[in-house]
Amino acid sequence: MDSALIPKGVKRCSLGLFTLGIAVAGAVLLWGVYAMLLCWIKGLNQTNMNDYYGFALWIWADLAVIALGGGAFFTGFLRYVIGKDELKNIINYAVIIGFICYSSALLILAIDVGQPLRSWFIFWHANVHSMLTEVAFCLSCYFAVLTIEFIPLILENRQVDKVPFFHNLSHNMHEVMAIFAATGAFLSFFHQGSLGGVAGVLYGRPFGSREGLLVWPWTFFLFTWSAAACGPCFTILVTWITEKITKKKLVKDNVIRLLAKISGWMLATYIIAKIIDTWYWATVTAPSMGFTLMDFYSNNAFYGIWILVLEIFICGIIPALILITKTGRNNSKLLMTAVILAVIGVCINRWVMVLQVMAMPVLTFENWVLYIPSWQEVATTILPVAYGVIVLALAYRYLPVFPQEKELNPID
Amino acid sequence: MKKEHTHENAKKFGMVIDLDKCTGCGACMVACMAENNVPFKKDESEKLDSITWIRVYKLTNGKSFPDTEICYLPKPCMHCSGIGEHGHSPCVSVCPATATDYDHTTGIVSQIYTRCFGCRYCMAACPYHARYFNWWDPVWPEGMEKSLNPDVSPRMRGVVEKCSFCFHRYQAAMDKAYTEGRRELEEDEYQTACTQACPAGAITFGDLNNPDHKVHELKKSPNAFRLLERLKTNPKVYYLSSRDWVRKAGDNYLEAENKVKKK
Amino acid sequence: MFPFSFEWVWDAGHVVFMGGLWYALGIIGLGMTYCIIKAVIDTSKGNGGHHH
Amino acid sequence: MKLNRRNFLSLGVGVVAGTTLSPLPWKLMDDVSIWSQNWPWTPLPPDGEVTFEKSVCTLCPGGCGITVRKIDDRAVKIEGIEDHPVNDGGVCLLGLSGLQLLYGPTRIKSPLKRVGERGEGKWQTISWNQALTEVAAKLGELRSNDRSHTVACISGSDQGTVPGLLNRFLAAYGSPNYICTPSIHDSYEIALSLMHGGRSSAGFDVENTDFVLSFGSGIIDGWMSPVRMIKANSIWKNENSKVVQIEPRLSNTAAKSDTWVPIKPGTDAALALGLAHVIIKESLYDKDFVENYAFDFNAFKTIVLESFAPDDVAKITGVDKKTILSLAKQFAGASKPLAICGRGQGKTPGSIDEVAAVHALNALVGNINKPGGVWAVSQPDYIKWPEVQMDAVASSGMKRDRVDGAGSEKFSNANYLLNRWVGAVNSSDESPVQALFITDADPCYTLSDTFAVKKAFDKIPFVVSFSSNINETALNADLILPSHAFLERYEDVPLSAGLTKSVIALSKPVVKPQFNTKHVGDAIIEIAKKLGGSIEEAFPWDDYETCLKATLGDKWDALVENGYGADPDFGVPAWEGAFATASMKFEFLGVARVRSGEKDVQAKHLFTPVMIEGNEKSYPITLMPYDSLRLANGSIGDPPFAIKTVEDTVLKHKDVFIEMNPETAEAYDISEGDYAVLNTPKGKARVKIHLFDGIMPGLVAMPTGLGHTGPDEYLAGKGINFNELIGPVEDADFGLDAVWAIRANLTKA
Repeated sequence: MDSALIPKGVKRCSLGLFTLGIAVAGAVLLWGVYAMLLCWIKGLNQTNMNDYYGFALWIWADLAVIALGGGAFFTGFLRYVIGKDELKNIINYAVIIGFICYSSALLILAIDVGQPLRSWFIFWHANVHSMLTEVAFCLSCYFAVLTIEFIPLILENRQVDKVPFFHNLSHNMHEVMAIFAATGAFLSFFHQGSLGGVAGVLYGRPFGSREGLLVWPWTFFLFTWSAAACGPCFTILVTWITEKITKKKLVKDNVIRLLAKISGWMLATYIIAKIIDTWYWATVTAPSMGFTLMDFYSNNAFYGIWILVLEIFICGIIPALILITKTGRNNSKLLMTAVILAVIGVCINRWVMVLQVMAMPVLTFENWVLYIPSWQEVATTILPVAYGVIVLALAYRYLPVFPQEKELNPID
Repeated sequence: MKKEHTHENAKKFGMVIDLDKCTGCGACMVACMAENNVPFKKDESEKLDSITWIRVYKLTNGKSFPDTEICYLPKPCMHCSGIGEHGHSPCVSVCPATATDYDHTTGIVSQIYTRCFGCRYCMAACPYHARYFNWWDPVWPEGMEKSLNPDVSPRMRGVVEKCSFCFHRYQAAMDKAYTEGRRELEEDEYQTACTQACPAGAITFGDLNNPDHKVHELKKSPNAFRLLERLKTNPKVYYLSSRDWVRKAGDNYLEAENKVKKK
Repeated sequence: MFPFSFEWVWDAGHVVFMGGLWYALGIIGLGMTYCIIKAVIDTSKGNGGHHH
Repeated sequence: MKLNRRNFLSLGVGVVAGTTLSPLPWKLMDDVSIWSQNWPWTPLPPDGEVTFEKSVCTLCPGGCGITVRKIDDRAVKIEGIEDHPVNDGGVCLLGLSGLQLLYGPTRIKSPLKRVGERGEGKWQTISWNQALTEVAAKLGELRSNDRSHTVACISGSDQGTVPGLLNRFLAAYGSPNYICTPSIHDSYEIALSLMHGGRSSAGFDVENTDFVLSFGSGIIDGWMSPVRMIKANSIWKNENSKVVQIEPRLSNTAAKSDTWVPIKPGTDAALALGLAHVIIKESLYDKDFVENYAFDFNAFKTIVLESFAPDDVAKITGVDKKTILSLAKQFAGASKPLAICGRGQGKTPGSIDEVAAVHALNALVGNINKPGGVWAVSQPDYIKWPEVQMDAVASSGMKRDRVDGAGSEKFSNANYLLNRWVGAVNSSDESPVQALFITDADPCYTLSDTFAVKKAFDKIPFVVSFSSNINETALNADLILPSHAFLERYEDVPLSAGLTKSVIALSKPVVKPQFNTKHVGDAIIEIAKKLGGSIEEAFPWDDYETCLKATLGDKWDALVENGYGADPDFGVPAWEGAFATASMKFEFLGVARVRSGEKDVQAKHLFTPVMIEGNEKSYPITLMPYDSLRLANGSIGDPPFAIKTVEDTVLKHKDVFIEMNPETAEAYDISEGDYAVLNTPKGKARVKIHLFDGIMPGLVAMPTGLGHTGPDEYLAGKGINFNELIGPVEDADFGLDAVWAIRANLTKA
């Protein structure tokens, strides 16, 4: 029925099956939308956040999706600025994933603030000393860039492409895409960093506080670095999942392995920097404020030292080692293990930099605070996942996302 | 942010709270609520979302019966000056929309409710938990809104609020002084609601820069300390206690330093 | 975003920040304008529609 | 088709681009943000002219001077009057939240007549005329049946014109049953009458003492006049005066004291006598006083030396001998030592032995009627009304015995015995009280064993409350004739809560009455007029205000101006002429002699331990109440602001915490925050556990002031009313309620 919209030379599942899949994701999406409306109409009392836990699940989700969406900027940077040409075979998907991640982040932020109708004050009354201002500006600018990067792909839809103006526009945008990508990389470098700065500049919160370079704490650079390292892993992971669902090979192994190799080296260097940062913080910064490392990892199981071990060793060093070795990369099981660990690792890092910062008491007469998100928070956090699934499904079905698909899956 | 950076006449309003005198009676909390139209809910026992601009903490020395000791510690906003008195308090520097600001003429950290869009970054930044979010619409039972003070606007849902050192009282006192042709205030012309109400007289409020004000001397007491001085937030609320363990509870110390801070 | 707010006072931070911001916005804006105008011209010349 | 789609697409793009570039979205964005800053459901208080009105806070007996800030006709803030003899600018948190009582939902807005069952809360609004007519009809009926003496009145006070009018009404009507709610003042009054002679109340010159020996008095927890005491506490810190707090729990007072002496609960009198032993034995007492102004020092000395040696006292009290010796020496060595008692806020009369023993310490050091000491303050007598002309019914009614037995041969020293009154109603087939008026009191909440109190109420056919705010007693009434709230009415308030000055304060209508209420004084005068005859004649005033102005005479103008008037010449007589006992001297054994039946006074007459209810086997732990300023436990419940200040280790949602020593908790295998069921001989409650090192092992403590069934959702249903778990323990010789704790058992829930 929709065959006129499907790219030429590829095969797609029946519209019925597709609709069913979309319906399932749509149901989840509606649940999230309902929770979102509750938060907007009734206010943030719908969450389990409180005055001690002002930043919670959502801010973690924001940081996490942006880190994971980092595949877009870094792949774009490698493809357009460094000139890794093979990556053109995965860049489209990386851009779509990035677009989903960033639009989700903006949506979550719009739910997370107490006065969403006034959220534009962040632009109008900007305090340039605030990391959040930097985040807001770079995030929205970079989202514009991602949209610009996504548009030509949409315009390449079989039917849209028939319109001469759109065809020309798409063509022209491809021509100057390197400039957009470079600008995007510049913006992305800053906002990934400023997200790291969000916790790093909190000099009243010893867990988050990290000294750094000029106005930027070390977490600024660590966040950018880790997003560049783990974002592409997420792109690989989503591509792999897509391949499993569609039961097709969509991207050639050499492309994946190239991206994995670069990620591996990024991760390896990042994790060294992270260890140094942690070491310095644990031995210099924290003691100057009267804390020992173990003060931050209470005997409370939820915030135990295990989380540091998990983040740095299991989800940092191990995937890095796998990815930088040829044997590791070439073994698809090991590769995927490393990719998944890296994705978990960056999520844990963002988790710790948000939630542990909040949970940890600073005044000596206060206690650790535990927080369990309300269903509304969970639903609105899952909402972007459902939304992402739908966008990916639509894009895959109707747009020429994977240039190698035809070659890898010839139709008789 | 940096207007009127003239330090000559700059005031630095601050508080000295004598914990030896504080009885934990709670009058400061209610005086503040009544003065500043602080809202209340039907259940306020969930202290993590209960708005109390000044909150009295109960500290114990952790010893068992009968060596136990208690000390009450009222905690308003510390109106941190930040490193080098630059006004980069933990919260002001992070607010993305300039909804909270450091007034260099008074040293007071303000909060503009109509500008705040509720991102709560300032709350994450404040180690004192002196900032409170309006998770709910404020609701006054029918008739009780008559007791609202017109000098302080009630806050809407979704914004952050905190102790303002009763800044509206400063404005009112300044207005009065100006109409009388004066440019300076007497010490007792501007006092916060909590200071005024405290039955114990435990709170002293004034200009820390002014040698004629009581706080100027009191803050130099060997018993004086501030909360979390090591974080370099540079608070303007000082505490006095003759007890070592109380002074020590003001900050974090490593085991090795356990010999009590300088006196 | 714009120095309209009453409390706005320029300092080095503003210059750097706003400089970077407007630079990026400028590139994005100019780039898109270029693409759209060129597409309009191309279309009016009768190009496009099918593979060329 | 193709053309259409193309047009459609172009149109869509055009519309989007056009709208975006137009000012519309930007204008809308601006408008919605402005709307969000002015939400119509967030109130914006109107501004207006600022005025200040001076008055007095009557929410507790403390009598703080207040100045109310008004904006036009709205009261917006209560502040303290600077230089006021009681509070000098300070106010407590209850006073500060007074406007929430004035304007809040707990106000009774018009006369109400019960339509449902008692306590069900179903009311019908009626007119004042109907309400007063119904009262008059009921009273007329009782009187015509010669049962005028079955009318009773429970009041929070017997000082000032309003209690005066009530008392006068009962006298003219023919009933002796005017009863005040109990407190430590009752015990002090009796002790002073027996030791000093005459009728006086105890004044404590706390501002000038340099050593305070407090037997469990919650000095800064609301004892006597809360703000004054907190101020005194600060004076002590400034002057380096010493405070010793003797009680088994680390109360706020104990925490602020210089020395906390934990003691086995209920043994305070023994400790006081032990200190007396040391003071006498070491000859540290004031010889001038003892030799020249005391009557029975030698008899006292003999008993004390014989029976209260430090070793014995240490065994009884758990306070070690060294401490006893040191305390006695410190006390006697101070220049202006002051010994006080009255547990917590002194809401229960308590053991009179304790008052006698503690007061004997003051006598030993001669710190009586002197700066820094205890003063016997005579009650103000500015009310000069003509004698009531009683008719025959009234005269015969007034000759009847009081229901509570106060003033009878057995309890000749007592003025009021509300605990006995409850017992008397409950133990008779037909209630000896057929009509009851309640003002300024909430006995259904504040009396111990509230179940018994409510049972007594159930037996009384006609209950009338004058309360301006809903409380437990009003909920159990048949008629409510709401009085103006404290900021809406004139009333003289003679201050007596331990003050050493003669101060009359004037409560003023700071705002006009907000609802259809009537001053209780006016209600009485109107009822009297409806009853006619000699009753009407006893009330020659048109209304209450006329009566008040006439009564205060030339004091009126100054009172209106300042809110209070202090008698500058007020003082108490020096030792010479201070005592009105039979011996005209101070009598150490005045109380003990009543106990001994005027026979041989023995040690047991000086210290008869008050046995608390429950046997040790089935109830192994002791449950005691503790008072806090943050939890009003009198006839007024906590307003929303006040309850907001209650810590989450005292109240969490609907659950109250009991304090328990970790050692006790270990024995019960209980941890912080656990639920437990507390059983006492009187009641049962589900509570949460708060571990507190500052409480003696084996003891648990529960806050008073919670467990209200009303008046609003801000207070109702939170925690447990301690009075439901405890019952009165009557002092056999004096009739007062001497209870201080009850035994309990605990099971983990």
